[in-house]
Amino acid sequence: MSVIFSTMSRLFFVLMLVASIYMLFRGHNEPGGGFIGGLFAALAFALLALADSVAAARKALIVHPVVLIGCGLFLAFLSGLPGLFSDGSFLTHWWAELGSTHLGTATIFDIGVFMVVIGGVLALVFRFYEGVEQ
Amino acid sequence: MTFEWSILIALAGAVVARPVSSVLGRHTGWAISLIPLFIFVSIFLHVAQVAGGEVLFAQLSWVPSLGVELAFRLDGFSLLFALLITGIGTLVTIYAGAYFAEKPSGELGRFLSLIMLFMTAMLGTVLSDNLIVMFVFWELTSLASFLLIGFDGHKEAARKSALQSLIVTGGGGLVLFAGLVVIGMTLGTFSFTEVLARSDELVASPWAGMIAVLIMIGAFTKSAQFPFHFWLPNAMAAPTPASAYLHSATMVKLGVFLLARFDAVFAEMPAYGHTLVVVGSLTMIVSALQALRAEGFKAVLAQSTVASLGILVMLIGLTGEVAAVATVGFILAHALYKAALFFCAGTAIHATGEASLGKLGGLARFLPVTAVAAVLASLSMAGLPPFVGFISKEYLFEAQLSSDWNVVPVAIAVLVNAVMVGVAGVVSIRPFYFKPERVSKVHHGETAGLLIGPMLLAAGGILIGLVPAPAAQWLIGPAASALYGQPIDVSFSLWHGLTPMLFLSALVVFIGALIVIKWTQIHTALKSFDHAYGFLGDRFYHGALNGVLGAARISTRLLQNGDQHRYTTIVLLTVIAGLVIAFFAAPSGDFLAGEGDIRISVALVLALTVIGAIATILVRSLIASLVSVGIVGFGSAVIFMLNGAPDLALTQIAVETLIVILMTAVLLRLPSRTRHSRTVSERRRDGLIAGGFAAAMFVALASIGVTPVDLRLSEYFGETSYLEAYGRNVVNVILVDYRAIDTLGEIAVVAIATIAAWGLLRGAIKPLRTKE
Amino acid sequence: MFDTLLLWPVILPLAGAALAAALHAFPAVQRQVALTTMVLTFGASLFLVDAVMEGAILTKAFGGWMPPFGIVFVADRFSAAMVVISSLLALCALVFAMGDLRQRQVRSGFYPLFLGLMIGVNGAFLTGDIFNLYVWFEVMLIATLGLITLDRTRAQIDGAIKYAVLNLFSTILFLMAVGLLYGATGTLNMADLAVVLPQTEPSAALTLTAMMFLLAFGIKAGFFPMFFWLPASYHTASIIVSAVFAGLLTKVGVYALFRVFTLLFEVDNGTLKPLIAVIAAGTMLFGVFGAAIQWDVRRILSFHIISQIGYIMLGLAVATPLALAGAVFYIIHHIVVKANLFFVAGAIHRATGSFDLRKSGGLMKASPLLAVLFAIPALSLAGIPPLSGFWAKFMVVDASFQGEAAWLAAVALFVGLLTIFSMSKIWIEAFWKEHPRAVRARPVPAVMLVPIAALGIITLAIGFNPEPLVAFSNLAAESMGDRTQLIGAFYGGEHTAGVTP
Amino acid sequence: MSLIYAFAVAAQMGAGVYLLLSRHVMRILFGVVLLSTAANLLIFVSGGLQFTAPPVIPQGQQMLGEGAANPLPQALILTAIVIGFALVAFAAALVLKAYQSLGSVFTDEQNDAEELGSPFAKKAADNV
Repeated sequence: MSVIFSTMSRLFFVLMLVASIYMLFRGHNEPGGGFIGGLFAALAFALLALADSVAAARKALIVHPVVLIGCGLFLAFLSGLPGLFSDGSFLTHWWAELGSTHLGTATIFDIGVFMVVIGGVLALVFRFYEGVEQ
Repeated sequence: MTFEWSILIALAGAVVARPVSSVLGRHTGWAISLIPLFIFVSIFLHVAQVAGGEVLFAQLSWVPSLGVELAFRLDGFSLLFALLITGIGTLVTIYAGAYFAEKPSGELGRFLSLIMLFMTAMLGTVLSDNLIVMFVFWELTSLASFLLIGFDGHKEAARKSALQSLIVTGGGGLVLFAGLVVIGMTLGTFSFTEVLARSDELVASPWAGMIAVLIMIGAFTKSAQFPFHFWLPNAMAAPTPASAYLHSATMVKLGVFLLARFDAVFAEMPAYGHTLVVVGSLTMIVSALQALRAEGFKAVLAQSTVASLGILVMLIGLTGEVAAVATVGFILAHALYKAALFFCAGTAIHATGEASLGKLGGLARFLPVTAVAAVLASLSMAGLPPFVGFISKEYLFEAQLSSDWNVVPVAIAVLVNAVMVGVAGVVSIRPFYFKPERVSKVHHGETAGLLIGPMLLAAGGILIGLVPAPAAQWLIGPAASALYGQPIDVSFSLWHGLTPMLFLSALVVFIGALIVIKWTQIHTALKSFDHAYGFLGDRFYHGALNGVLGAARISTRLLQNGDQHRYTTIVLLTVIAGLVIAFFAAPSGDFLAGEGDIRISVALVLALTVIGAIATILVRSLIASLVSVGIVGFGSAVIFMLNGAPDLALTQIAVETLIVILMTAVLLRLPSRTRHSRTVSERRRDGLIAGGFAAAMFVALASIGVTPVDLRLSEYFGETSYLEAYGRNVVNVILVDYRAIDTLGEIAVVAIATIAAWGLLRGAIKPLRTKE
Repeated sequence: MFDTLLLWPVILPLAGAALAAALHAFPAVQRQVALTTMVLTFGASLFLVDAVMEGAILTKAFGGWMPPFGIVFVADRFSAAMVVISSLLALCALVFAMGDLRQRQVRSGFYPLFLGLMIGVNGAFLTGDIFNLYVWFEVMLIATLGLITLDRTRAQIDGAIKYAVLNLFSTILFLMAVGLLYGATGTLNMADLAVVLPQTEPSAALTLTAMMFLLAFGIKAGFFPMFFWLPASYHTASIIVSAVFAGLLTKVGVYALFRVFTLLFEVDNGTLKPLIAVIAAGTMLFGVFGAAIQWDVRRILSFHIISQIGYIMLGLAVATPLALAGAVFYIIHHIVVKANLFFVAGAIHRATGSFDLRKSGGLMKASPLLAVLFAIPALSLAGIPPLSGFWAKFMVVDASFQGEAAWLAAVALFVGLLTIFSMSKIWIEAFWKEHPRAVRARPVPAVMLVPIAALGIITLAIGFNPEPLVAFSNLAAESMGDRTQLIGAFYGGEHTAGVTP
Repeated sequence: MSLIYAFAVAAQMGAGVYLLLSRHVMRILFGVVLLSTAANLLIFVSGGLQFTAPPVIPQGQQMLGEGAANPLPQALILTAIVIGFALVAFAAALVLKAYQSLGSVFTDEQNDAEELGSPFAKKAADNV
């Protein structure tokens, strides 16, 4: 049973990751966004941790969660910098029009949020479930 | 060079003393003494000017925003004090150099540095014209005194006495400070000269009584007046040069200085003078009794110092120009002989290592010059002709007899002065000439440094007594005039004719001689009343201190008792009390919102959340509690969904899930069985508190619905969200654009919280096996 | 770039914290990052003070959205002074940390947490938006909790729980107040609120909201009787952390109170004023009572924070311009002095091996330099003239008398006496008394003495030449009391962002 | 309707406060969770609930139409939810750690902070 569960969880893991990225990018126009997307992704890893082991989930994440948090926060900070040059104001977003969609630094900001949430939630889940073995 | 620089020079002395001592070693005392000597001379150069009726001023800007200027004033009275401070200061530094000869030079350096710091403070206090500046220096004298009393900090007695003097004089200083601030508030100025000029205005103000009381209390603590008299004898824990300087000749006279200064201001307020006479007399009686039963050499001197301060305070309380002359004359005479006697006592104690008078005797063999100086100084103290002490005592009685007081103060003065005569005899004749068998050898003899001070001071006493005219004309006259406010022609002379004063003096000497002879008997007799003396000593101080500390202990024990439940309870009670106060202070009117349509679905979900919330309280199992918390969370997610907030609903669900996941991990590790952590009555009380808080929040929220929300912010967001920020989801646009910095802060919180948790749980979690 | 000045004190620590977290595996680099960040932050804050010195009020809208729609940062003299003093203190703490920080503390995340604290502190000083203020409060709170438990000792864990419970409640109360305020006015920008609130119909909700702000900030600031979390936790943290806490945290609560109750609500409305006066007196008195009986240096100092908060609140209770100026002066003085005393306590611990006065002693002979370095802030705290504490006390006492609150002045002076008592107690026990076990004092690294000396010099400078700071405080209080000036500044340099339709 | 909301929010807060007063750290934590949920709901209610359409600009339109819910409180609550979650998560970690190092889940049995340097202790506690 645990094999099936484990396999299923890996499938869910991939699906949820895809869904999380979808949530992240549609957030500007539909309900969603970096935070919810990040939570979805984190839940994906958490599922892996609960179903398999914390070690496996950490391996799947590749980077250290705290490093991910730091990078995400830094990315969010960076996304605010362009505004200083155009407008003298932090977090004034730059936009580029690609067809009908607008891509801008706001998206980068949201990605930063996304990363912080993944890293943060995973740091918590890993720590809380470390040593809890089935 | 103008006079105000002397303060800075003294301060420079304080700074260099320590380094100099490491170069010059034992000779540091001589070297440093040049600084006060220089100041003495430079101030002395102003004597003629000041005696001519001139008042010198100097002013520098300091804190104009607060009305505090570095203003200084040199008149006859401050000149006399400045000369005493620097003159005796010179002798003290020399004496200290010899006194510390066997100690490490660093210790001497530290001591001299403190002495110079003290001199700075004293000069500043007497020269300041700005009341706040005066207070600055005033507190510095307390601090220097603290440091000097505790100079031998490894001795417990020294530490205790130092603390006591700091508390009493520092506390008095704060009272004085209040008085000064009120003066500034009443007159709009801190300049003493201006206060003096507008004294009628001050006395007429409603604050006048309070100001007088505050200033008197401040001065009484400093000058060791009853009931603050106890700290001064205890201050004798200081090294003797410090005792001679601070606790007899100069610092303790600051209170007198201040009272005398303000005597002119409060001339129109008779109660001021009357209080001084009463307090001064009380102090005299108490300290005279204490002097008779004191044992230590320095202790006897200290008690007599307190008595002298009482005499001075009483003199200030008397009106008339004779009283002014008597005050000034006694300040001068007392400074000369008391400092000399302390020097002699220091030499005797230093030489023998023995501080109790009863164990000293026949020291004249080993310390002949000191013995002579002691006798000379004590003759002046006893008020015998031809010493300056005699003249000042004559003036004292004249001032008393010419005042409108009845016979009681005179009788007190006679008795106290008789005790002073007795003390004078006891401290000079007994240790140096009586019972030669008691001391057979001494550790140290006399050195030049130990002799210069007492000899010069004792000689000064007899010199002024024999040739009083110059001192009267140049020092006492100007000083008394400055006090009195009008020029006084002082006829300071030894022989006034066969006056009542002379008769009183003779009476004093007669009784005093009896006391000298019967000293031991009186001493023993008084000793048997020890328990009664507790009330005259520092029992009052200890009672007050222990009372305050006891109150502090009780209050802290009650408040900060370590029980989180108590903390939360008190905070919540405070919050509820605050909200109740606010509620009753609020304008009356509609505060309950009118009803809208009731949406059944929403109402049902709300009811579910309420049930969930109540369930968290009622269920005992933590898991069940967690589930109930989850119900509330998911319930509010549904509420969000039903009111057009899908983002919120999604987030709330995700967060609630995560919270449940995390808390489950915690619950897995906690003991599953749990007890009631509160007693029944506690739970009942907590229920009331919770109900009170809920009621307050209900009122707040219900009254908010009265006015519809102003939607101009949201309208703007709705209008610009797509056109300027290119987003259709207005909530998300607010999060990443309009209020992106909020979100940045929010992810910072997430980042920091998780980093903190990561560190907190690092490597310490014990493995835990759950059932399959 | 000059008009972006007031962003840097917040976003520099933010970038620094992010980098320090990303460099999780490289402690040495983290230290460089932190030091660089704080040097830059301090530099930026100096420029900021310079820019507002002449009375200009700087504002900066994030994202270019004009107020009241976007979030605006604002710096007047008061906030700029707070930023510069807190950045300086943080820099001092980092220098002190070079001699006192242990490797495992770095591994627990000291640098990101510390920089995170500075984000929150500076953000709270600079923001002009009430909800944004809440966010910075939370940043501060969580960083604080992380820093308390840095060593994970039993006492720290226990202290952190006590800290967390009351402070979480306080922020929730704050959040509720913000929600109610939004409901009543429909706006969050403080200048906009200052415009809207006087025109809003007074209601029970608004009065309750004002009270909730007072209570929520009161818990943060350590008011009587809500200060329990402070003495329960401050003494458990490592000394670098305690020093920064002592200097900054309660002051942020006080700062927020001053802002809210000068800009949004009136103190002078009959109910609040006597209430704040009673709270101020109780805070002074019971704080110093707690201190008077303690034996642990850190506990003595912690309780003194509370009593000093009482002095500062006295300024708000009297609420005259002079009183507010006194409070501003007091806050600045207190940050410098109290943090310094904690640093000295760290040095005493290093030298004698104990924070407990019953177990230390003999420092007078062993380290005269330390005696001098202790004496400066201690005497200043005790209000001994002419050090900075004297002028602070002078201003608030003077203001109390003039504001017809003589009884408050009396309490203040009595508390001053007990302050003298407990400072002399430290002096007597740690310096004069001989060490009970005759242990030789250990040397204190010079790098720990540098910040102590630096802060001591500032104390002396303020003490001997108080006029600049007094004048500055007067002006700061003046512009704090003048709503129109601030409102004008918010709407003066507005400009819309992005593309116009 | 708003009275019902007010009642529900107040009831949640009352329960939260009651739990906050407990001596069991986990129950205190539950209290904090309840209080912050209630606080979010409070913002939601005081931000006005007249309209119930999600504040999303439909395709083809350039502005938010009539009947959309007030977006600002939603954004505020979102921020507050996330912040509240972070704090609660840390607090949970603290509870876990506290149980492991102090050996108790009851605050009246956790006295290490107050005992450190306590003036009431007979013997000064060592600094650990």
